[in-house]
Amino acid sequence: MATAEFTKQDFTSNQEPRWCPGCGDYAILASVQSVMPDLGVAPHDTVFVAGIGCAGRFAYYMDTYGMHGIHGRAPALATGLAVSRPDLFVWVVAGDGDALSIGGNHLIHALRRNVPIKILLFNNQIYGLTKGQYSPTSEVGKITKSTPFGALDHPFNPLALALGAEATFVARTIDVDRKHLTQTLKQAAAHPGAAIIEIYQNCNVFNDGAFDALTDKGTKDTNQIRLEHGQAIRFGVEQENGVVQNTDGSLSIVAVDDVGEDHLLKHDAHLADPSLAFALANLAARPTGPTPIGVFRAIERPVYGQAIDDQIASARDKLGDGDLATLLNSGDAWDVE
Amino acid sequence: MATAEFTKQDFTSNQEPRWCPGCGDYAILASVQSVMPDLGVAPHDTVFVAGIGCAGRFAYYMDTYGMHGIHGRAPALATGLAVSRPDLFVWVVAGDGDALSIGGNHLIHALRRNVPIKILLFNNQIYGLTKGQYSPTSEVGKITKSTPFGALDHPFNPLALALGAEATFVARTIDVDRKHLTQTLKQAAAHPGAAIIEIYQNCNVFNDGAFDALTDKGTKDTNQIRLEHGQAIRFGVEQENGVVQNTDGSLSIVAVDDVGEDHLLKHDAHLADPSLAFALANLAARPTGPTPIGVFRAIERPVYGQAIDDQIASARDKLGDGDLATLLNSGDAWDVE
Amino acid sequence: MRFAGDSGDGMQLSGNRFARATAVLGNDLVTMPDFPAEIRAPRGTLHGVSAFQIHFASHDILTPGDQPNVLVAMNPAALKTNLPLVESGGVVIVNEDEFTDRNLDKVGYKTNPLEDDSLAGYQVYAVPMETITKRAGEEIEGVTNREAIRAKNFFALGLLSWMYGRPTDVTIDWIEAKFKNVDAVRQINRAAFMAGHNFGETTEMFGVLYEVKPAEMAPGKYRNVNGSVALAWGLIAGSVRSGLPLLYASYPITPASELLHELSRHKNFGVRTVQAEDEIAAANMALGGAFGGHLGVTGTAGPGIDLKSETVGLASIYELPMIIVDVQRAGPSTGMPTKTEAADLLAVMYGRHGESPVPIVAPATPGGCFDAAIEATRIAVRYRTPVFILSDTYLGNSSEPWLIPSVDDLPEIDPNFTVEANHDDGFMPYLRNTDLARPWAVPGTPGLEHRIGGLEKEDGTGNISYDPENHERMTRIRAEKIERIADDIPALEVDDPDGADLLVIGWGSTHGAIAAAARRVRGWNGKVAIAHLTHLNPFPKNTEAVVRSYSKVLVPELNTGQLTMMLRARFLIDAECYSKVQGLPIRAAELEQVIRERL
Amino acid sequence: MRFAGDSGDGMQLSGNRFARATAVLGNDLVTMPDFPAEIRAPRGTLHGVSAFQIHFASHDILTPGDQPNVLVAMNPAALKTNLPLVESGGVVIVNEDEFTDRNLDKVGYKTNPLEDDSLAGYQVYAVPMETITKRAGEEIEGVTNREAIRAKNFFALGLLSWMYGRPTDVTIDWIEAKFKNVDAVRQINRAAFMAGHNFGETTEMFGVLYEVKPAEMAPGKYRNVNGSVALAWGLIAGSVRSGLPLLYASYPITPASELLHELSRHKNFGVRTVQAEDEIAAANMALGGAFGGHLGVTGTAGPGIDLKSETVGLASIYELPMIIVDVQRAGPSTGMPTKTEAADLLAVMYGRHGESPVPIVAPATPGGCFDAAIEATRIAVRYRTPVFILSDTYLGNSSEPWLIPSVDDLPEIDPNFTVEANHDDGFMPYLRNTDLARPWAVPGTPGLEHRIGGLEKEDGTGNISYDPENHERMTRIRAEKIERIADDIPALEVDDPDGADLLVIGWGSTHGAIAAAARRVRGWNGKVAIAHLTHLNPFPKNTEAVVRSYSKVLVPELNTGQLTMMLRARFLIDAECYSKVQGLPIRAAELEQVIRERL
Ligand SMILES: Cc1ncc(C[n+]2csc(CCOP(=O)(O)OP(=O)(O)O)c2C)c(N)n1
Ligand SMILES: Cc1ncc(C[n+]2csc(CCOP(=O)(O)OP(=O)(O)O)c2C)c(N)n1
Ligand code: SF4
Ligand code: SF4
Ligand SMILES: [Mg+2]
Ligand SMILES: [Mg+2]
Repeated sequence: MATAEFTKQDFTSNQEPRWCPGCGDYAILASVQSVMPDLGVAPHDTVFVAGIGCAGRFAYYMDTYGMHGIHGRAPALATGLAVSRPDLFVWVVAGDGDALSIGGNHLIHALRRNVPIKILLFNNQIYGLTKGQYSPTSEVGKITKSTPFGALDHPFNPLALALGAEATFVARTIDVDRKHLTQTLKQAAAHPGAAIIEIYQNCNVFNDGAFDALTDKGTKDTNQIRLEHGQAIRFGVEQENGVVQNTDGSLSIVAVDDVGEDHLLKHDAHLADPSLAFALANLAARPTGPTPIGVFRAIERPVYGQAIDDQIASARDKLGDGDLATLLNSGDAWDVE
Repeated sequence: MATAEFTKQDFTSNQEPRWCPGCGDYAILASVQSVMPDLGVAPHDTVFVAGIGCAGRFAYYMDTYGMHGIHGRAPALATGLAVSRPDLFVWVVAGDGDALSIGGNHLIHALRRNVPIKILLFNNQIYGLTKGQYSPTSEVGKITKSTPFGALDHPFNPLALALGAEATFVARTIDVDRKHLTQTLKQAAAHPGAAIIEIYQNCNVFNDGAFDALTDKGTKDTNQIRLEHGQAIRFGVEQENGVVQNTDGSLSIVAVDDVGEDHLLKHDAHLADPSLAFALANLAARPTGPTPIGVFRAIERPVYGQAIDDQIASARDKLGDGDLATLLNSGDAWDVE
Repeated sequence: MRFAGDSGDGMQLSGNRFARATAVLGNDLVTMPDFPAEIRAPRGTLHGVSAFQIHFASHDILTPGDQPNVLVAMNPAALKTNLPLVESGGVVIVNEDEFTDRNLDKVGYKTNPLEDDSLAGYQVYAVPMETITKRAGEEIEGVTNREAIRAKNFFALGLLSWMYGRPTDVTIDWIEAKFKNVDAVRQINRAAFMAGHNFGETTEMFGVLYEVKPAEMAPGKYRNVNGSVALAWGLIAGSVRSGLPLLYASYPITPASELLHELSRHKNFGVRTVQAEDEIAAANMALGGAFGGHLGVTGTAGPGIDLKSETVGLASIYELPMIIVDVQRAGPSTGMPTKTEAADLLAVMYGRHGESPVPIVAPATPGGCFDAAIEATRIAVRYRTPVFILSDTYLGNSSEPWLIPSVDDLPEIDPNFTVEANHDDGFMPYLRNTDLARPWAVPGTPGLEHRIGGLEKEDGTGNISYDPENHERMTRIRAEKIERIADDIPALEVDDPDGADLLVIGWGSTHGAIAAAARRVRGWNGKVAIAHLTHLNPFPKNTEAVVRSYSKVLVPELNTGQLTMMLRARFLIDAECYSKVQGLPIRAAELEQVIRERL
Repeated sequence: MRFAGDSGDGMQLSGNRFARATAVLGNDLVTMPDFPAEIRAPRGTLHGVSAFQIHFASHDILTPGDQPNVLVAMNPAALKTNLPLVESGGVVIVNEDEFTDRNLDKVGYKTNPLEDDSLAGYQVYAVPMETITKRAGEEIEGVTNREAIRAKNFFALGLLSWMYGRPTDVTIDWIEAKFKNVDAVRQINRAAFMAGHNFGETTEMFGVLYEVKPAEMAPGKYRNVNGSVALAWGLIAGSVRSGLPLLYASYPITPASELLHELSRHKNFGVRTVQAEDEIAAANMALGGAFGGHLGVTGTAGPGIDLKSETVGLASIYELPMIIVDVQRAGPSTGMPTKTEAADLLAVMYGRHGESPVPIVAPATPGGCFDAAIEATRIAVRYRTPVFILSDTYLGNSSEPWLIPSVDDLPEIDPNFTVEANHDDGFMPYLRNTDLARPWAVPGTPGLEHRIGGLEKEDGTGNISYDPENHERMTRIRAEKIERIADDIPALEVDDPDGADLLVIGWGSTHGAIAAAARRVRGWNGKVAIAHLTHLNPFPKNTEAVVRSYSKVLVPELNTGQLTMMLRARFLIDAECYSKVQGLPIRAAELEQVIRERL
């Protein structure tokens, strides 16, 4: 079917969203529903696989095929689907607890295998559905229901983890920045293997304002470092700041005037070596100051589902289509009269 | 007890090791048993926690306290022990399947939390105990029992994964290099938080020779890149090669003569930013050519067990030692006659 | 139930609408509005409070205005004036946004009652109703902030409707009709109502709560506790009485998270709480702590039980003390996470590969959760075994007046650590005492270094053994050890004043309903015997004698007949299950009817 | 059992030592050495082969030289000359190192029999005995490579000793004594022997294998299969007959790994195999594939079953076809991974939180594994439900002559995909047919987009529902759907030629022993009825009638009484379990004795 045939409405199910008013999930839902018609895949060829959490409800609101799985296992559920049905367009939606706490292992394995799934990680740095315990992305010292004296666990940096897990496409965007979110989704959709997008998502009930530095009118221009492949990395209200590389592999933020434009680091998302992307992911430990958003890495590597199909095709080429009677009668057999 | 009191014998249990003759596990066992007396901790204050696999049998051969857990869960078992008994010296032994396949999640969470445990990852790039399926560190294309047509999964680089998971101490060594192994163990033992050591371990039955490039007389000097904190990174029979950093964050191997000594990268294991360590981990995707060994990263960060203890101490300071009767009688109560 | 707020807050409206939606369900109800004297008292003052009380039930409401067990307080003034009316242990839902210093001051609160301990006797839920409603308004064109905030009574109504499972359409229809000409108001009221409803559902914040009838009260000092707090305190008591520091490792899950929350507040008891990465890790952490000589406990619900099963099997072959709390919720799978059910009995009894029997303790009342925790500790420590505690959503969220026990009356639990070799050949970790329990020697003890694992172990030495007879012996010893606990638990008590033919035997949270139903039956001179199992594995010694002495045995269960199956298999009696699987507790009146049919 | 090798390989020695260690155990035995004619035939030639055969059993050995069912072949020559003696389906252990092109050539093998399909009728284990022995030698001072290699007969002896659970001390003592003056030889022989023993244990390479007596044979074409291959082929057959491509996702675990190995070889049937990161992932992958319209299967053993339970619960509320294979092994926990047991019945029956009944199929023979796989496919697809297959180590590793079925006789399985809306309001994913099965509409089908999940769903629409009555209804429908399968499975057959009082009823791999025991009993005119359940949930319709028509019911089980419990609970009969938990199958003679005591 041609793209033009579908509208946002075609991707909108008849179930009324049940998130808290003001929840960042609404904005993400609206963006995803709007962008889907542009991606050229029909709703019936699209599947959303979600984990458990507020974010997990997402699957019910898309008028596509969908599975709401069990907590943390969406990447595995999606892997099974994507490898058996490479013709489908498979998306995963998971919260930070779902994807990084209970589901951390499936996530990293899906990434290293390069399974053709697009993973939307709704990172609100909190457990929403279970009413506000800290998550693996919450900051040290956070006071929550389960940590009345402050959390002690050093958090993950989800993108650094993904890069350590050999991810081929790694990006970050923000719930309320529809344009950026949409662009990022499109790039992920076009990526042939596993793509992970960390979406900063505001949970206005249990962790309001976690991303204010990047979303508030007054601060967002100062803090959003927008990565563009092939461009020097600079940012600020007047693009007055930039990023340079140090001799120890780390990156620093500098005033462009201090170093000169030519010394700015040029972003290259297509490097085979993930080190630069990793350094960028580590430029901001928490989204409270200047923080890169955009596509950190996008490289090509054999896609898992495709590779399985290729093995099947080559086995069929070599051995012919499997015939059950031949199989059962293979090897030594004898007759009893 | 003073260190001098203990000998290798004190750390050797009465159970006869049951690995295949020639297995790299023997060499590791011998090294660990020998180094323990030097670490200054008595056998009865030491605990080895092991997963399931050939490697997992390790725990039975140490005459310390020990737990042979279930597959993949040793880091969690050890976390429970280490946080409740910070006075103990807790080690974890796990194979590549145990630690990175089924147990991947516990591993990365133990690392990010910086639990005071020393993790020995016996990486033989194969499933030994279950007789030779490929593991998450096996190379693409590997023919094994479960992949007669070749494995399709892109492998993990265990150290890159550990660095992505915020590990504070990351090292690599080799089963048969007793001196290097011993040194590395000592450094890990001295590290206050979570330490992970990847040990290349030869499984001579199901994956013989996987590390020949680094262990064979003829090639090992050409291929071992020994990292020493504070030293320029160079290697080769005559130290004729070195490592330099590129402007895109990746590292390259060069002839020292070509670039000049001064341009070599100096290794710094204490950098707060993990980017350099990550680039080093990515210098060699597989141990088939020049490959760094040694301590990649060793930084200080609050130790999880200690932090829990501090919270308890401060609660006791503020509220006094808990008194059960007071607790039960707290809040509104009334009398019934 | 009572709605209370400022007179401008629309409490009468909320109350009336709730009553209407309730009436639609066919419930009996009595309402009682309670207006302020002044027409327009200043906002936020005590005399400006307006309230509306509703009493409803399925059958025979006897009193027109009992103490309400749920209060919605839209501001500090409403809380202050209405709290005294609420029954002890009742639910208090407050609009957090109004609890500003200024407003607190206005009504004479020195400290914020949401933060000090003054509401400890209630179940308090603080919800930022205004903030949420304001947000809801932002998405509607032409709605001012003020209008949005004004709709917060609909938020409250939505929330309560969700809690009590009232239909939404009645209210929505009414809103649509009532405000059909004021587009913005219609939309914001509707949005606020749905926001409240969804908040309840999405955040899994509220369980459905029911009143537990207090039994006749023995003299003593009482307080209110709900099952979650009682269980948490019971674990602390187990720790104190055994001298074993408590390690509670858990992964959040409704409704078990409450245990984690409560325990994490008591660090001055040396309680260590770890929020693990998942339930498997949590179980392993608890077990690791147990190896270290701590009281290792993990708690969960529903899906988490499945995940812990492999580790419980390991604990059972390790033969180390450990406690696994299951606050059951409605299943299968994710099911209905905020609703109650008791359908995990067979899962904890049999849900592990191989033969690995584990004791099960199940409290019958909220206060009983305290005792169950201590009893589980006692069994776990004495017999070196993992022990399950089966609570449920209903017990966890319900509260009742609880006779505060004297600490000295609580059992003393001797961890009985081994500190020296127990055999001429050195330390034998699987040499047993007369309880068949093995020694517990913790790291740090010189000379007792030893290794334990999940492979079958040689009797006595604990070394790995593949010997066939040894495996059979060890399997039977492990089973026998658990069976013998029957000698060490109280006999099953039967309440049978009239020599009945019918025995109603239950377990868990059906206790209240069974006791009340029996009271009712006996009220009309029906004869019924009742008994309640708090030990599900092993059963008390006299269970067989008890159940075999009645010609009819009825087992009310919040599942499809799990205890029934166990009783039938064990004792070959034709026990019948009265099964209810609705996410709701069994009601006394309903059970009375069931009993009547069987007399 | 037969050791065969070059005359220089020390086969007589190995054989004698094995016999000695066997005699110590009190087994009856007959040995039969088989020397080469020439004193020193050239190495590796056919006429240089020396062999030693041992026949042993616990009771009454009747034939002095039956066909051996285990052959150890130290080189190609030994294989070639001795293979014809081995019974079909027997075990062949070869010293892989000697299978060089040169040696193969020497005895006229054109292709390597380890690599072509010529040994398909046997269970072949290729072990690099020389390499390993050489390594063992490297660690001993003063042992040359040659001496080390010569010790390989001790390696073989060690391996066989492990397989048959022979004591090691007898042989070790003998070595110590015999070579007490030749230090190096003593050490290398000892090391080689232990290396062989440890190899068996550590690598989990070998199960203990037992001969299954072939029943009387119907005419037709036969081949040997073991249970693992039969099960794998049955899954392929299920895929072929349903037209659903097979997705097999699994995590390696002894003894279930064999299924993964076998299935991964058949990619030309469109079989997709995924080695998942763990058992949870494997189950989810299979389920994800099922949603996509594939035949989603996952297989595991022991601990893996615990880990999959949450996902099976999800599959049961999804109501999607899925198969979970459990090749049971000796538990609990890690247990004895290479030994057999059948103690997971209750775990698969009840091992999930909440109420989520799942059908269970259990093959009785190695060949029956093929049928069980097809039957599981049929039930899963027809009723849209996960189905368990319970095999065990003994079935998986044992082989028997198998009547090759005609493909056309295999059932056709109609996936019956829904391709258009089934209701005026559009597609209703939970609108059921007369089987109570719901429609299966796969992604890619226009207009049938829908979402499924683990939250309770509204009858018909599948939308999330917290409605109490709906939950009760859905719970009962799901149960009823599974119960009704009883109408669609064969009745339980009873073999009772003489009108017995005692019924021996079994399940799974006890079939052979039960049938053989009955033959023996009837041999001395004892009366015994036998029946065997291959459907454990639901039971065949007539099960109640059958079991109730006998005054005594005996249930032999490789657990402590799991089916016994189910029968007692369900039918209130005083069924007695004959329980064996030794990691070994029940033997006919042993069961004969048990039956005798009960007549
Ligand atoms: C096995 C299991 N464990 C725990 C839970 C309870 N649970 C549901 S969602 C959730 C975490 C929610 O946090 P997150 O994934 O960050 O999603 P959010 O609600 O913030 O969108 C938890 C712990 C569950 N449903 N299943
Ligand atoms: C839950 C569970 N799944 C699977 C297994 C089977 N198993 C035992 S060890 C192992 C992997 C062994 O590989 P590795 O961890 O690399 O250790 P190695 O034997 O190579 O030292 C597996 C899959 C198990 N024991 N438990
Ligand atoms: S709790 Fe937070 S994440 Fe969940 S719906 Fe509400 S605002 Fe959104
Ligand atoms: S199988 Fe490999 S890893 Fe295991 S003991 Fe043998 S050589 Fe070592
Ligand atoms: Mg979250
Ligand atoms: Mg390995």
